[in-house]
Amino acid sequence: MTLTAAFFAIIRRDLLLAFRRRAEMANPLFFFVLIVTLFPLAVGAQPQLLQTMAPGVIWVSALLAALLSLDSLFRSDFEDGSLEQMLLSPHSLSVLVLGKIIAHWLVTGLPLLLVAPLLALFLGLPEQAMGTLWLTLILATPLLSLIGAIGVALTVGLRRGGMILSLLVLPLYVPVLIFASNAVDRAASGLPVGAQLNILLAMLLAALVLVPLPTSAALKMSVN
Amino acid sequence: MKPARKQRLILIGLMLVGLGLAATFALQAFNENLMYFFSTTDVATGKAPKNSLFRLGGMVIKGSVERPDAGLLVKFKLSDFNKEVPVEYSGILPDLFREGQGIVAKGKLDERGVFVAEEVLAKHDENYMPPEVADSLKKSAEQK
Amino acid sequence: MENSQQTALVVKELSCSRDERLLFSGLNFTLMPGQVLLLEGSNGSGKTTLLRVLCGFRDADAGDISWCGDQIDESSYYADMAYVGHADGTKKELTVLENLRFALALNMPGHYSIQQALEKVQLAGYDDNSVQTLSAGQKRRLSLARLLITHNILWILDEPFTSLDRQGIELIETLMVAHVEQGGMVILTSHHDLTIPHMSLQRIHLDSLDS
Amino acid sequence: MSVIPAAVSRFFHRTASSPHFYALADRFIPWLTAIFILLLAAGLYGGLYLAPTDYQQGDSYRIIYIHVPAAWMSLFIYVLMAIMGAIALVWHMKMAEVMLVASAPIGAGFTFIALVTGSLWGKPMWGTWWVWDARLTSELILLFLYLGVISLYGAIEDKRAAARAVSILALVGVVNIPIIHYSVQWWNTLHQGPTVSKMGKPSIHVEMLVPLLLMAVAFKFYYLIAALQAAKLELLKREASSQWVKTLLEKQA
Amino acid sequence: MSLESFLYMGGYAVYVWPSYALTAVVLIANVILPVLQRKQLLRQISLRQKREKR
Repeated sequence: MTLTAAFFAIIRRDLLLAFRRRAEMANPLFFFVLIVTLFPLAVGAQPQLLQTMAPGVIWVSALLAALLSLDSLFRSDFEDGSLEQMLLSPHSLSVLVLGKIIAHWLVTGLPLLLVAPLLALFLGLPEQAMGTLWLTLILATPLLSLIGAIGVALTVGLRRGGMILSLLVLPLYVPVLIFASNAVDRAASGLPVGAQLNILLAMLLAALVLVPLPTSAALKMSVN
Repeated sequence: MKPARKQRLILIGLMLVGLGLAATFALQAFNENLMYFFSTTDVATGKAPKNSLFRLGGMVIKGSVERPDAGLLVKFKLSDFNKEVPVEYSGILPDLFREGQGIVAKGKLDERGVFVAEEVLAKHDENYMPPEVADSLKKSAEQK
Repeated sequence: MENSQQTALVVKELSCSRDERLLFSGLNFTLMPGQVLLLEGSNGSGKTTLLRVLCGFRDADAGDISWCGDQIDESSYYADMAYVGHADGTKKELTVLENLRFALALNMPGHYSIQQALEKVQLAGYDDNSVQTLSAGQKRRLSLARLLITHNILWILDEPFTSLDRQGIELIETLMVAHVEQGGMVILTSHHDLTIPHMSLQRIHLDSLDS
Repeated sequence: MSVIPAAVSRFFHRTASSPHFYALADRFIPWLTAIFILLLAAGLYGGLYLAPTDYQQGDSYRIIYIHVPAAWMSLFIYVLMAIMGAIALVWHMKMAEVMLVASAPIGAGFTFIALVTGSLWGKPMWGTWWVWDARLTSELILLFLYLGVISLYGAIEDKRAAARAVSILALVGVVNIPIIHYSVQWWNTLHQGPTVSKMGKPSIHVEMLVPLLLMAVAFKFYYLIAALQAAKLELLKREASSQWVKTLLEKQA
Repeated sequence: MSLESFLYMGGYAVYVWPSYALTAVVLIANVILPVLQRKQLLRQISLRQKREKR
């Protein structure tokens, strides 16, 4: 079979798996909703305050939800030996890994796109910022899956990799957080956001190209 | 072997295209204003947002600092050598806050067009010299 | 060298240690088409480690492994080999058919169609059963079906007989014989002795290797 | 995969062998220590005693003599770690792995120093212990990157695999450092612009500059000493049961 | 300059001296700890070797 066939087969299989394990897959989404709702409870329900905090709250929650969902990216493949079979495939591991990351985003990132604007509305984010929120989610949630993949690949062989995973991945998420929440913030104040979106797009393209390389190297190390 | 090599070339080509596009977008972004920071000219010409927090940077105009009462309230004017903006702040000012010194203030514009600062941060410059040298520099500047 | 183009797995002066303990050193062997290599040794003697080195999962401390005269990374090795390890490499939420189709997508098609392979491993009719409903022996046979549907010359099998009854063991031996007769090669570890007398069988006993 | 033929890399493996490296480190450390102490003494004397008071910041600026060299070192060591990571990944050189692992705590130490001294300097000068400014934030994240390297190495039991993991992480981190830096940059920076690296003449009085440079060089030597010490420990840990350690112990006994 | 005024650091002593002290602590720790650990490790290894010889 050709490389493209293998690439799409991986995406199809992971989507099918996610569908069969849908209860498990929904957890990060619930987690996301839960964190966002915790903020008004913790800082008080002053509309003014919530409105200023909304972009940051939504993006921090998205980050944490992504972090929670990362573990499912390679864990089951690692445990049932599918990862070994992927390594033995004559096709380029990087491309197969990219397929897995894309499937992961479709399952965990895409739902955020639907839920986040709703929550933003609850937090009182001005409507003029909704479009930007959407755009940042489209551009930046794949980045979360991509960058996270490196961290998971490095820690998947560890019994208690969860803590280390967050230590590895969260610092690398910082630029995504800054540009994405800042873009939403500026949009809420009616300022232009072109620069932020351009940078997010640049980071996304660069990550799509570069991330599979260290990820597959790290997976090879983890299978060892 | 041949098709594998061709495939590898295609992949490398795609990677280069991706990186090239990424660089283009990044360059594009640097041409636009990224700063979450406004100059006094921006404020005076109405480019700065009303009713939301932002940072305002500028030089404290000499002789503009006044303390209207015995309290902590300080009024001064900031300038970027073009337009001036009045600033109000109540709190303890940092050591480096002096007239003629660059500062950054964080706060909001009120209806009067006065920038009400919540935080004032003094910025020191990158010059290090003994006081005598600074004096002589100043003198030579004045002579010119 | 004329010899270099010949299909063969050549291992030279391979050595490997684990947790500062030398597992084997100076290991040499050559495997030609039609041959079976049986690795023997007590638990912890490095059988699995050797198989993992042969699969490229692990780097050896020293030594060379070549396939058809080239280093394994630079040859068609990964297109020509297949591995069945302790972990099945199948997804328990997916059906038998879905698992096999995925395995096929990752590799090149082999001698048999999925249906033929399922018949050979006596899983015909289980196409739409999800793997978690299968018994341990059936799962094992399913992972062996993967060997039949994909293109490969060299089989690397880690304890293929575990959780199989006598019938299952006979089945695997038949499959191995058929594979070897078609010019294939097999490397396996096993606690059982093989009952395939007329085959060219090499044995390596790992306990006696470490010097 | 690798550009260098296997024979060449094997040659490197042997020449850069553990006992060689260990003996070499032993021979160099006394000299390095002597140079370090000389440079340090000169730098401290020049910086704390000879250098004049700053016209604007008074004596508080004397923190510069540790703050700035430490901040330089924190970046320098990370870049060095990434380079060693690349060498370790491509040529499987053990010494690069060992030096990479040995460097991480030292780099983390310098990052910590830069952060805390910066905070102690910021309080009197800026009026605040901490601001979320570009340099400070990226330095803090750099500290997390160092901690990530250290804890990842500690978590993987097979030290060969651990070294490889850490090499990958160091490389990924070094790509991210400029991105992180620029991402926090445009929250207007309170931190001063670079003083010394400005093209042309530095905007710092020469009597103040010389001790600063002396301290910077002294810290480089310190890094060499500390890294070699840590590398020796790492080598022993890895190869505790090898022959050369046995002979080493016999020699010492 | 007297020692007292040197230690006084123009009023910034509370900021300057702790900076230097902390730096000293961190730098010394980063050299001393590996050395101590190495000594201990060497002792352990030699003990183990003696055990194995018996």
